[in-house]
Amino acid sequence: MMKLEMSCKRGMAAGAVLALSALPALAQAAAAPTPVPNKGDTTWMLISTILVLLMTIPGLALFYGGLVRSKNMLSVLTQILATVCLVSLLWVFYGYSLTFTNGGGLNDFIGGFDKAFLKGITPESPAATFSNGVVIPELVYMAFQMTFACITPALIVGAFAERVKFSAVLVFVALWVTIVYFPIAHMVWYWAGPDAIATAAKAVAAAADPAAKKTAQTALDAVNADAGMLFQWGALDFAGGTVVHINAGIAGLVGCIIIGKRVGYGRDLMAPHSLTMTMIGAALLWVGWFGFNAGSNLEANGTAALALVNTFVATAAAGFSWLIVEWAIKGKPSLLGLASGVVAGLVAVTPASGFAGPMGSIVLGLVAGAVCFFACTSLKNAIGYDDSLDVFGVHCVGGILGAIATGILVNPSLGGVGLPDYESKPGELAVKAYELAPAVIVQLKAVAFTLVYSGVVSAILFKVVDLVIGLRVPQEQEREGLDIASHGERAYNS
Amino acid sequence: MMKLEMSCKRGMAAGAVLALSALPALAQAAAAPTPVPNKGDTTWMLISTILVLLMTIPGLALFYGGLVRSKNMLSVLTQILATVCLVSLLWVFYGYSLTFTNGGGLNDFIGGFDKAFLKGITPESPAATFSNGVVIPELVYMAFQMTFACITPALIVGAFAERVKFSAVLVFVALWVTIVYFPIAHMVWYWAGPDAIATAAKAVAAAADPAAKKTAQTALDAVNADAGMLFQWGALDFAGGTVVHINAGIAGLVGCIIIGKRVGYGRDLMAPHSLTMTMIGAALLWVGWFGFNAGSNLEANGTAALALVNTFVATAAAGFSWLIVEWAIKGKPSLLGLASGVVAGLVAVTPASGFAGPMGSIVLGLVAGAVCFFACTSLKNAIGYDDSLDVFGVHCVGGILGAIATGILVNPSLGGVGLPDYESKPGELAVKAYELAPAVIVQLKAVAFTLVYSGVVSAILFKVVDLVIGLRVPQEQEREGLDIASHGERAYNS
Amino acid sequence: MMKLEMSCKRGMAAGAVLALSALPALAQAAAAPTPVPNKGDTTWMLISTILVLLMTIPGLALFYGGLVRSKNMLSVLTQILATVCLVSLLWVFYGYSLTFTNGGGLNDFIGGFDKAFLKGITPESPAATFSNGVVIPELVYMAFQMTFACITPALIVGAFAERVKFSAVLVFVALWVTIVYFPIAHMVWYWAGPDAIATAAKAVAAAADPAAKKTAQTALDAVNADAGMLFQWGALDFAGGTVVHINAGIAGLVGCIIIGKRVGYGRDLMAPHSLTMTMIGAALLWVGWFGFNAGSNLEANGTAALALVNTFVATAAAGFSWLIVEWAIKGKPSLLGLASGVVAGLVAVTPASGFAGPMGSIVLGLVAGAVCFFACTSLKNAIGYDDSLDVFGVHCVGGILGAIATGILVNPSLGGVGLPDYESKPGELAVKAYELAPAVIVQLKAVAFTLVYSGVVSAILFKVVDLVIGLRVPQEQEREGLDIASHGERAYNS
Amino acid sequence: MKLITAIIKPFKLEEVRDALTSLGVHGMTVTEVKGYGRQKGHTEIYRGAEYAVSFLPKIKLEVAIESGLVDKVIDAITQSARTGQIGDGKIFVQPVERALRIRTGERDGEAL
Amino acid sequence: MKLITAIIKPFKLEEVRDALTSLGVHGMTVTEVKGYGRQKGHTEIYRGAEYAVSFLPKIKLEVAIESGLVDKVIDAITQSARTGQIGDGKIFVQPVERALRIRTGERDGEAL
Amino acid sequence: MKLITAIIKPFKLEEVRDALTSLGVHGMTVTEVKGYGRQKGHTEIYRGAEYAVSFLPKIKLEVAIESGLVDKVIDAITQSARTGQIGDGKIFVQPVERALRIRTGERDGEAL
Ligand SMILES: Nc1ncnc2c1ncn2[C@@H]1O[C@H](COP(=O)(O)OP(=O)(O)O)[C@@H](O)[C@H]1O
Ligand SMILES: Nc1ncnc2c1ncn2[C@@H]1O[C@H](COP(=O)(O)OP(=O)(O)O)[C@@H](O)[C@H]1O
Ligand SMILES: Nc1ncnc2c1ncn2[C@@H]1O[C@H](COP(=O)(O)OP(=O)(O)O)[C@@H](O)[C@H]1O
Repeated sequence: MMKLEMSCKRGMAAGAVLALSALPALAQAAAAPTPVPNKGDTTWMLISTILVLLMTIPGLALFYGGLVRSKNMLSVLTQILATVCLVSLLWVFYGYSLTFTNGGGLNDFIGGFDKAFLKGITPESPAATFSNGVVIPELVYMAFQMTFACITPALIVGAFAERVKFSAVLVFVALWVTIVYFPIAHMVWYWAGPDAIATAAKAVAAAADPAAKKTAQTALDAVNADAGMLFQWGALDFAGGTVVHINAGIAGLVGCIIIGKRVGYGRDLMAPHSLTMTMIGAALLWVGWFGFNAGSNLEANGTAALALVNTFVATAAAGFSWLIVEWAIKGKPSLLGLASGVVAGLVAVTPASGFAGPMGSIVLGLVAGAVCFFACTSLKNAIGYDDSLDVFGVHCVGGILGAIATGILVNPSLGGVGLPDYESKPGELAVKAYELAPAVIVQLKAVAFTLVYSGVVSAILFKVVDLVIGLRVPQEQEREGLDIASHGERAYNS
Repeated sequence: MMKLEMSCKRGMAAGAVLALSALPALAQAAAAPTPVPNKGDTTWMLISTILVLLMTIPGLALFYGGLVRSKNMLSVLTQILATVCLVSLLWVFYGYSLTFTNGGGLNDFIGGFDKAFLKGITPESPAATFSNGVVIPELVYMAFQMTFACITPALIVGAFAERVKFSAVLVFVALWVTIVYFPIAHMVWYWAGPDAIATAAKAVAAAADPAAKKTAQTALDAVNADAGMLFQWGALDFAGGTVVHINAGIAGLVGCIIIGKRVGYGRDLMAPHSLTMTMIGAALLWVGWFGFNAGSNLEANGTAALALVNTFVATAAAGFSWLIVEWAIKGKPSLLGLASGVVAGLVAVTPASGFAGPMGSIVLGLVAGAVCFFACTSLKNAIGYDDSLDVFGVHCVGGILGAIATGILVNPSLGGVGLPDYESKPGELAVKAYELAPAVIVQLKAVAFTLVYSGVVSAILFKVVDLVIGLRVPQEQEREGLDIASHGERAYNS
Repeated sequence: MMKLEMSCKRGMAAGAVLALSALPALAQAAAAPTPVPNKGDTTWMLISTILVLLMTIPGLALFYGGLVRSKNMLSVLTQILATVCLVSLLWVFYGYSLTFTNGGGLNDFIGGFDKAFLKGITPESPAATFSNGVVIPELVYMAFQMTFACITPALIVGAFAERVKFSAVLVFVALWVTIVYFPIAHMVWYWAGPDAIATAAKAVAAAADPAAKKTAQTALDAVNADAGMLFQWGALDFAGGTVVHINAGIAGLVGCIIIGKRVGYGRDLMAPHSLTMTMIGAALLWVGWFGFNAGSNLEANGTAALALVNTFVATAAAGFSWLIVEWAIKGKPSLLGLASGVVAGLVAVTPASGFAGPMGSIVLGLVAGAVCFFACTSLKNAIGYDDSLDVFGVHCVGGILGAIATGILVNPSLGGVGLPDYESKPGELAVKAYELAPAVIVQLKAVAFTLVYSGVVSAILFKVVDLVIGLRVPQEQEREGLDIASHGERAYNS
Repeated sequence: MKLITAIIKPFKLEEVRDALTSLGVHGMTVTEVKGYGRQKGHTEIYRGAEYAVSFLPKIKLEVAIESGLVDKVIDAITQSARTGQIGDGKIFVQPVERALRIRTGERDGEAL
Repeated sequence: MKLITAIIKPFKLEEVRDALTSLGVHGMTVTEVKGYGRQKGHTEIYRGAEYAVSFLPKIKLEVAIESGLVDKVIDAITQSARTGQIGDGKIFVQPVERALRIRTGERDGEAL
Repeated sequence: MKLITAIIKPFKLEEVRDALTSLGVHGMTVTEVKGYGRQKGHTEIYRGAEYAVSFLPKIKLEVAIESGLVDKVIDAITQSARTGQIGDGKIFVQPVERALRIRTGERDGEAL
């Protein structure tokens, strides 16, 4: 009765550029008045972009940096800051285009070069959101997505911190975003947008005779097919559980196994050199993650508020859960545990943040805190890999958990917002009927695909880089510390 | 003549959910078109929520953490981060409901359980602001208020830092928010909202015959009575001087007296382990406090800008004032003094931020810097309590000063915006006539009530926690430092 | 064809208050409906203001503080925080008025005292933007500009860090903003706003007879003359390359030469005490700089998004460029180099951020990284001044480069947005024809004027302060460190 | 002359200094060290790793004195630094052949 | 009694401690120091400035022992601390005249 | 052999090292210490509390040398470390019975 605002629902991910030009056949049909960006939305997306950068630098850099020994502090900071610089350039050169344009025959897997070097994008270009008739400036959409491309490879470097060669990191990151990140992001997040679907669906409804109906239906099918493969499967990933966290987490695991354990691992005390920095980092990750998750709504409405609330409470629940479990098992509740739980909660709620309800998110957080605790302690010790900063245990494990939970918690009867249906009632943002099994199965498929694709391709890339320039510094340099050996400076002087 | 925008005026505090459902008799009268949130407002409230979290973590955590000895750094960080996690969960479970719903017979003091576990709140639910016809998504209002509930108990822990037991903090915080914070916030901030009042007032004006007039008047009275006790008194508190700062400050004083002085207090050098961290914390408090104060306007308009300006200049004045007074009296201007003055200014301007003019705020800041300087030095030394991080001297003293000053500075002839009058000209946001004595007296009453209620109940809670689990760690653990003794880690390693 | 939004074009700088009252002859002509601020714009400007504060404290404070020896850490933090407090007060007292009102006979150089103590500014007062018919609350415009006035003198103190007397800094800053910053900001940024020009230009077009035409033309000339001198020249400075960076950079150079080298310069190891802090500072500078640059658009539209994108990619390019050049020349890529490049890129793109296209910005960034690298190493060592934190090498050199490049990159054929033309088609935000030589020459003139004016006046001010209170602490205090000697505290204790 | 080296618990430093001052010993040099001995350290927990921290923070105090003062100084330190609990530390006495005050060039007894 | 002072490379500490423990030496004191010697340091680069860092991080280990143990202790340290590369460090032996355990007042041999 | 221990003002370290190097002494070990003596410290102010800081930062320099060099080394240190102001520090000379270079096993004179 008191319905003040249409909430935005969506199938997958984080938006689509108005892609009409790619489908000229439909252009004349789009006779609807061209939408103008709402300045509230534009502001929200500008800020969300800024928040995701904040989350990476200094957020992630400090979270990671605090955990290494002081002799390697600068190496971690440099790797992350340099990754941001490098990837943002690659993104505007060809990454955005490969991710968010139609790739022709390869469109299931990857886009094309139509927008390479941001060709044709002006301050007036619009990008679609998940609501019909709502657009934002394409430049801010491009920038928002750029920050995702920057943070994902930066997450990986934590897995082999304290021993990797700096030049190897740069080369690996450039290759990895090109061959792994851009394709996966395209497969999961590229689509034609709600207005294109609505226009085509309305044409179907309006078609008078069977022949016209058929033509219109073909056009609608073409619009629906103008999307990445995982999007077409119907997998749900609100803000990047698959694209960002599982993707980076599995690459990290593969990397740390290939590069080998740190000298002295298991024998020397490798205590975090500054848990203060780690705490600052965790807090800024939390703060910035609101841009990541609620910004992924692309619009400043009630659903953005929901995503913000979910990102708050799931995180709180996971932090608390890790703290309590550790207290029970190890005897003491540590700040590192609490902070790790916070990050685990943020990761787990990422794919669910715009789909689940707050109570569902809390349950997800509670589970994530406990599961990631065991992944980073028992599991890691049992298997025996040296994932320096637990990229796998937190991001991959938390990401998988969140991806699967999203399929469950989207259920309206569990407080979720339901699956969007852009076609049945074009332009009205209706909700589909929910069924548990198919919803969960498609999530599992998406997880499995990402694990295999990213795992295998990353392994190949690591091997190639190792052969060509070497992944690891000499042992003596590792002992001296990467700061002096690789960068010629020390983090702290008197 | 050039009146571009209605500025928002308001009686007290930080907003009200559209509470019509609680007053079914009025529901049919509300035939006005249901307002839709403006996306600019929604964005502003999303950001303000994020800013208040930033202010708490890492802001407050670093401000406090830098002031303790390094052996207790992590204990402070953990207490604050865990408080945020714990209270945000309690808030969505029952805190929001107890604070912002009608509590039936107990409504003067506390709300009910209608919205426990956020029952019935969807992305479409609206919440009232202080302007007629302006709403925001209830979820973001709920989240914004959640951050206030999180930071308030976190302020308290500074009073007994370096000696308190971690489990005792958790239990005390859970009890305190439930029995002290939620009731006080309800008493000060719960009301029916401007539209409910306007509708009822218009009905009174429209009533044709005396009988109808009487019925309508009764209905208006009911709307006015649908508010917390201090709100009904008419006390002014724009962003939480009473609810947050006096409330936390007095609880801190009581706590540090009950728990006793630190081992070695007055003999050992207890110099701040990192004033760098304290400075970062103070700066982030300032940055985040704009969300706290200007966000409390609930709307992105000229009054929000006014609150931002006041929060800027009062703070600058207070920082400068403390610096100069300390320079004159102690011979040297310290960074700790400057930073403390900044925080004192932020505290003092909080209740006044949307009511005073910039020049009034500057005067308030100048006074606050000097007064809090004496409270934290002469007064503390004279009385002899060990309030580790001066929670009382800054938050309680600054809060009282600000609360009283608000009653004075709201006066339009001193540059203030005047007292709002929602009834006389319904929907037009008129300003009442101002009289000094009643305005100040109601502020004093609100201050006194809060001091007594929070002081007494907090004392009881501390005693109970002390009896049941003990407030303080053993002396040997205190000497070793809480980081190792309670959390099994050290903040800094090499 | 798909033009969803008018992008904002503008001649120079950062906006103008609706200055009609200063030109009463025109007041009646302004019969157009008074515009109302869009809440999305208001939110964006609130945030931008907050971001610029974040960039200063803790951003700049940490970037600088990390670079000094630990014994001088607090002195740097105190100087910057105190500068913010002091200048924000001077700004509301008379700075805003001197900068953004008509100065009568002196208007080419400086404004007047009409708005001293913010006289007449209410939450309803509007300020012009660069788009016709778009206004924002004057209070937020005033606050946004205040943060620029605060950061500019704070930049200077880096040049003579580790040896300057604290009282001298305070006195110098107060004098410098009054005699250098306010005039330069007035000369570059004060104008009548687009609506005043459009109204006057329309009157010219509408004038029926030659006499009326002449009167109307005189009125239009008066509106155009109601601007600062450099604005009238037509120099381009989107967000403060001239006003902020060149201005501060040259003052810093003059200051460090007058004050002399640090004791032990060139002999003792003066390694940065915490590159971690420097990195946090650089990251927060980047994050906050989006408010600085994209906020200078005064509106949340596609041009703001463009400025954000330029600020992202130019910075990334410059960071990368410094890193690579240093790697090639010194043999190791340092974090300090990368972070310095980031700051150099931010500086260089500042004047160009709303005028250039992304690819032009990247080229600018690549050049800036390399040029500033040489300025801070070879040039500094060759000339032999002791600019402790390279204020000249980064801010002045980067600022000059950016100012000149802006004249080139604004060219639409290089991807720029073109020069705005408010008169030819009033209210339609048309673009002028571009010619290289005049565009670059006016930039050079503006640079030269600023270098000379700021350089000479700053030199005089330094000499005066030196004579009256002394610029430098005694050598023994310098050896002991300013923290203990001047502020009576140490940054770090155990 | 003798050099007395005492390893003590950090929080005992002020007391020991006071005790020495009251004996007329006005100079000493203090170093933050880590000690390994019978006193057991705590365990630290970091994600998967648990470390038994065996080196504990101690203060090393060095005082050069005239030989005649040795017993008094040892007594003063012992009494002021003792808590009676394991880890209280040790005192060592070593010979010093010469001493010199850099500022004045004074030697031996006068240098202390 | 003797005081054995060894200057070693930091990452060798655990090995040396283990070697000493297996000799029955259960107490020692460790200090973070900087050493200057033949080992060349690295160069650090900060903007315009390049510094040859000549003081390198080392660990100083002090162990008071009964005179009879000197040779064994020297051997144990030498073997466990040696990498064969320049900068491995030194061992010095000095006389100790008296020793005392603060907690108990035990003296000399019993104090160690 | 002797061990020369000098307590000096921190900013004098480079000068002292240069003076020693020019005597042919190429090895030394340096520790950051805090000294207590006649030199008065500053006062620190933290909110309500004022502390007279009595321990001041000093550098402790340890050099093992052949006995014959003692006078020269003492002179070199005295001259390079002196400012003439209170707090310049002390020099102590102690006997060293044996010395050993860990890398090579060289002994005594050859080990220095
Ligand atoms: N043989 C030794 N040589 C040098 N230092 C020692 C020796 N034994 C003990 N210490 C120092 O004395 C400290 C206290 O010794 P410990 O055995 O723990 O307790 P207690 O002094 O009560 O016997 C140690 O932490 C170590 O610094
Ligand atoms: N004469 C000395 N006195 C005191 N310490 C010394 C002396 N010579 C060397 N050292 C210490 O021994 C360390 C190692 O010496 P160095 O000459 O670099 O290599 P090596 O031990 O292989 O000869 C130095 O860093 C220093 O701490
Ligand atoms: N008796 C002592 N034993 C050990 N160190 C001492 C002794 N007396 C002084 N020192 C050290 O020498 C330093 C300088 O001594 P001080 O009395 O301040 O000045 P001065 O050397 O000019 O007499 C002290 O800070 C302390 O480190």
